[in-house]
Amino acid sequence: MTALTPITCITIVAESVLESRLLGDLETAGARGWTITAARGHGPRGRRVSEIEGGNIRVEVLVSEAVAERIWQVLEDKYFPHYAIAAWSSEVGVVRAGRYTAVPTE
Amino acid sequence: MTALTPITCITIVAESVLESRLLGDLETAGARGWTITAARGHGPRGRRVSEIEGGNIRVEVLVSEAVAERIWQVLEDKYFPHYAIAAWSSEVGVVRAGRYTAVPTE
Amino acid sequence: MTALTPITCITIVAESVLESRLLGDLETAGARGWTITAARGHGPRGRRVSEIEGGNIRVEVLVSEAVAERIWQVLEDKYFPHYAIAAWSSEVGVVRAGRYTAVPTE
Amino acid sequence: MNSDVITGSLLSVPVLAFILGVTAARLKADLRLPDAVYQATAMYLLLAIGLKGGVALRDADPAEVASPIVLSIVLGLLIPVAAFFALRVMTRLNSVDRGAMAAHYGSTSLVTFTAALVFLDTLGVAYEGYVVTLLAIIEVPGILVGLLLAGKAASGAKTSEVLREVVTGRSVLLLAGGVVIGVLSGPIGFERVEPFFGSLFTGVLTLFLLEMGVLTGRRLGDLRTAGWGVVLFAIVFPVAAGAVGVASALAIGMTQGGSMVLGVLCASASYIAAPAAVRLALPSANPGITLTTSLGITFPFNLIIGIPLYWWMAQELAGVFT
Amino acid sequence: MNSDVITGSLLSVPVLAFILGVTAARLKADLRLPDAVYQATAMYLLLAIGLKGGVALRDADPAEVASPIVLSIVLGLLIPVAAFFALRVMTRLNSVDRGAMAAHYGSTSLVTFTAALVFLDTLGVAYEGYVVTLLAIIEVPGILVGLLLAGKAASGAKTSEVLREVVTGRSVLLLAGGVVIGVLSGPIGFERVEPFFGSLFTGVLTLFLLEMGVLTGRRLGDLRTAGWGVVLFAIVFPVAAGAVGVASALAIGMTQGGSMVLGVLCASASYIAAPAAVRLALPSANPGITLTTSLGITFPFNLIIGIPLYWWMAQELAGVFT
Amino acid sequence: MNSDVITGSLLSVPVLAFILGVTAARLKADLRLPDAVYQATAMYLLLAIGLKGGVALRDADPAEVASPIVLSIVLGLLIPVAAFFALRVMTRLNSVDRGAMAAHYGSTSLVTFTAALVFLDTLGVAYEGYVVTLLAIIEVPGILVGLLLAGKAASGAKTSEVLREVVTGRSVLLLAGGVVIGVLSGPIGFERVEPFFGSLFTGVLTLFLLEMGVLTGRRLGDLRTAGWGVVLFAIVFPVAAGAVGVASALAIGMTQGGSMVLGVLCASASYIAAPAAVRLALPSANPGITLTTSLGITFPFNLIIGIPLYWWMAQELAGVFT
Ligand SMILES: Nc1ncnc2c1ncn2[C@@H]1O[C@H](COP(=O)(O)O)[C@@H](O)[C@H]1O
Ligand SMILES: Nc1ncnc2c1ncn2[C@@H]1O[C@H](COP(=O)(O)O)[C@@H](O)[C@H]1O
Ligand SMILES: Nc1ncnc2c1ncn2[C@@H]1O[C@H](COP(=O)(O)O)[C@@H](O)[C@H]1O
Ligand code: NA
Ligand code: NA
Ligand code: NA
Repeated sequence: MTALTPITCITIVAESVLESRLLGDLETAGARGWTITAARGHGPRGRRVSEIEGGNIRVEVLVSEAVAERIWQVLEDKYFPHYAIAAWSSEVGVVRAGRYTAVPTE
Repeated sequence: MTALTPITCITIVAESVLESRLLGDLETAGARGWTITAARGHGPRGRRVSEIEGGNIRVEVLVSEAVAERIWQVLEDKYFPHYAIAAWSSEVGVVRAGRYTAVPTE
Repeated sequence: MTALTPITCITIVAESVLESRLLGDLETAGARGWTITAARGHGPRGRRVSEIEGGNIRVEVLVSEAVAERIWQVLEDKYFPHYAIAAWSSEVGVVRAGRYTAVPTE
Repeated sequence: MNSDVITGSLLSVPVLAFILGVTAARLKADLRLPDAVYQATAMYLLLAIGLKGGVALRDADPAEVASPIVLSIVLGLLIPVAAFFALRVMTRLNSVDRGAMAAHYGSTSLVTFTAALVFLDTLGVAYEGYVVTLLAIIEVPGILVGLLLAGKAASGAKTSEVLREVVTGRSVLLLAGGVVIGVLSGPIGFERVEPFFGSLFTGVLTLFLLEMGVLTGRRLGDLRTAGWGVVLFAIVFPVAAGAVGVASALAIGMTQGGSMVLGVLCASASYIAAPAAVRLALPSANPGITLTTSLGITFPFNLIIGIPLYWWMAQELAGVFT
Repeated sequence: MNSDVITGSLLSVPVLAFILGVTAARLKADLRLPDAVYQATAMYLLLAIGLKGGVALRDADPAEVASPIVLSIVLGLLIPVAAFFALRVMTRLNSVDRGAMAAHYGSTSLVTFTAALVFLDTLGVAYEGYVVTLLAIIEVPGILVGLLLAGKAASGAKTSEVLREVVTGRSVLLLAGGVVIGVLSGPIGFERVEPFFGSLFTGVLTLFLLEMGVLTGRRLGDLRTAGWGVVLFAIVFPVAAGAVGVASALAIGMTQGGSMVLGVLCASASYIAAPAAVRLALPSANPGITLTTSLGITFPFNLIIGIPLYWWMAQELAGVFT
Repeated sequence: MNSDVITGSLLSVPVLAFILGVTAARLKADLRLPDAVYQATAMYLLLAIGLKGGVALRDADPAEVASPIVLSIVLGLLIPVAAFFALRVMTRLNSVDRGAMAAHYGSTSLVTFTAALVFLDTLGVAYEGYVVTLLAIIEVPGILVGLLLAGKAASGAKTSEVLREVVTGRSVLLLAGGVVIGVLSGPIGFERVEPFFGSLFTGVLTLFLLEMGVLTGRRLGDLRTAGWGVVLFAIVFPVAAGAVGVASALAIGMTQGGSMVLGVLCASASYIAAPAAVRLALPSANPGITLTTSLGITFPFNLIIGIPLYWWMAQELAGVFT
């Protein structure tokens, strides 16, 4: 039976103009990898400039609890007040957890 | 420590011809936003008309429990019997839960 | 109140050259369906050949616990040692669980 | 029938690309265009056909256009009814599936139409410029009649909703929009975009047919499951509808070229607009059957055999009506 | 103003495609190009304009080019300042929103510029080949001045970071790269790619304007919320800036055609580079207002009325400066 | 070597676009085509080359074609073996990495081949139409030999599976399909699609090379890690293989143009078919090394220096063989 280690997966949906800034901030917060898909969407805040620039990006980032905490912090400080963003967190299981967690999770 | 509020995320994979109907029904059920990505897939039901029309859409919708219940209801009534659809629900955590829940989650 | 059956959702992000092999292995492991989206990403292992061939694929596959176990096994045996791959598992709820579980889940 | 004509059609680059696509699909190789490019190619073809049709329509005498338009509406209403009842005789399909089929065969196929124009252009045969208008007209009623014939479509979308989707759908808007633009800008305006919308046309069609070939090839495997009656219908009905189209067009005085084109409009089955509309309105219809026949049988049949056949009909029948 | 000129512009295929796009958007129909194709089309237009400009620039006398370049920089710095203060008088927008607007109106619109060249080509009017260089130059300073005028942009990206993004952004690199390639390869090198980058140009622009029409059409619904002052600004300011551009270009001895083009550069508002930069640097600015005015009002105004208007200005004012 | 020839090649629009792409990548700017458009562009190039080759092949004497085909198979089998052993001497790579490299250098590069044809067309030099057939032939064996040389590829895909993927892969099918279509439809059939598959060719190649430039530019940063032996190999080996190709082609009586093309086929390294096949079959090979050398060194070397060099060789050596 494969033993899965619990780890946090944060999903962030953001205007695509933010891509390079957001990825930079994720890296600074300690994320060691991410997966991006192109998305579009609708939210309570309504229309945005991204309609012209190519929609939203949907970023999934698997991180330790400590890094997750830092990511939420930076989202609250720099993104939520200004930008069209949705973000949610879920607990998932992985093998080789060390690949995703730069600083050990204890 | 950021406090995350638990909320329901329903993921629906459907033939892309259904897009406008499905989004209309999600809105009626009380969803205030959604995120769409283009997808393709394979399932037990097999080939569908969407092969010509552009594959599947994958819709993620964050909603309160009450709205989730209504969405499942409409899926069972109007979609599952007829269309190639897969849907699943998971518990995720968000900040600013009010953005996603039109009627408070009491 | 719709009764949801718990089921496992494994998400696999892999180089797109692996697509046909990976889907074949998922099928052999007992998966009856999957959903694919195009993705790109960054990880600790770094640059890969897929940059030329069209990025990553992100595969979601809903399966019974037994099949999930077999999928993890094949990932550990044939993929993790050699290829740029990330994979995680989460518990989700579905109706009509029988559609996703070829062999009953008991 | 002149054998040069058949060879010329069969060995044209677009038709050969179609056959390449079918072959690739049978080898399980992936020659599909990326979806975004496929969509853009379809938009290009619609707009280009509309534009050229509009430029030609500009010079047409309104009186001359009236009777072909009326004829197209009549045929667009009658052909699905004929298909619905022919299927009752030839197959054991239930009424929902027969309605779905009627919607497909009552509507028409842009690409078959396009290939017919390329065929006539290659032969240097003249035809009325306003045939594009007929394409736009004949596309819609067949779908509606088919849906109505299928009767109560439990839990599908409402017919009015579907009508709206079809009429404001891409195909109709781009075709009709192209026609209006062509009429307004005229030959001098068109000249500036001719290198794009004119010269490239056959080449873009080649790419499109490569893709259609792959889709057709994938459907071929489903033929076994369709049943012989359905397969027979997919060949016999187009020939009959094509003959009716050719003959009635000649009868109202259209040219041989134009009559052949109307024949093609009647003979060809929709595999883009109709499937989407039917899927929404008649979810219980089996797309396996309708797509396999329209895309897997009727489309290649018309492309390879039908087009020269309807042209032969037009030439032979022309004597009868003059 | 010669009415033929207006009709010729209004009834050109690209402008009519724009109107088709607006109409489709109002009917809630989806005529957008797939995103990948839209991006590729924009890259094509930028590279093609750059190439043609470079080939023309190759033969230009460096001395002759100097004063138009200086003039463009001066106008690129002054126009956003003028816009910022005009908005203070005409509207009740706060200074962040006014800075955002200044960045949009200080920069320029590739597609309006392109449509102006197509307009002149159709009339057979000559203009300086190096106007493309002016396009690349005028695109950047307006955005920076706008951001600076907005003042402290709390928690947005740093201005230097934004500057880097604009200067190494697609538009500037493709335009400038195209110009360099055109200069190096010259007319003989260009000849081999002319069927692609030359002949197809107006056709590709037609597709692009169809898409812009849809985007514009979607914005039209937001006009009500914008306020009358803003709407008025979006028409009056471009005309004034266009007149200044035309007059000053004539004053330094540019041709009538070239002066009209500089007028268009001044009059048009950015809806690609500026929105992205502003979004990053001034997150609290309301994109509803800036995009609605630049894309929903100024763009169609320039495309349909402005272009013939600035050409008329160039002809009328030419007498004054000679 | 005539300096005009070098300048003409270096300053051609496609090569300059490649350099623009490299520059953009070094500036960390994003000039990549959207993926869907890139894929479609590659499909277009393959089909267009196949078509033109097929039309030319139609008139070729079968006897005349036989010996070049045999020569290509022989070279396709020998070159990877030579590469494998040259790498043992020049580098410290393990046998799996050497097998991977052998597969890349044994196969060939469509775009380099294409650029060579454009180079010859610009000079007005004739070459055998069937060289495209040689391209399709030489693409496959090199990959297989490379995989076999690497020996036991623990836990990778089976060689037979990989062979199937390569043979029914896009490149081979589109090239071969294009050739067959070209042969069947002939010059008259091709004429109707010439504006698309012929005139646009160099322009589309320009866009494609812009993209390749970006990919190459990103690889340049990895050069440091590759080691000097590998870098040297990536330049010396192509020149040697190119010389062998040119000389042997002249020896069997091919034209100077055709011999230069065969030299290019031998000299160029695959960066599309081979990487995918190697990734599947030899997962433990380091794609950093193989892609960096084939795409980052050999490709630009051939594009800018190699092509005129092999042409010079063909002219110089022609005297020896006549
Ligand atoms: N309830 C929701 N469920 C899923 N995605 C959402 C939801 N609300 C917003 N989004 C996503 O977040 C983006 C920004 O939302 P907004 O800031 O409200 O415009 C939208 O375009 C959606 O993609
Ligand atoms: N077990 C599964 N896991 C993930 N996605 C699935 C699964 N089964 C079906 N799907 C998705 O649902 C779509 C419709 O399934 P079906 O109705 O069986 O054709 C497929 O195209 C897949 O994208
Ligand atoms: N921490 C992570 N979170 C999300 N996705 C990841 C993460 N690490 C790697 N990935 C994905 O897995 C792919 C392969 O990773 P790698 O093998 O490290 O190159 C990357 O391209 C990403 O799409
Ligand atoms: Na029909
Ligand atoms: Na301006
Ligand atoms: Na080689």
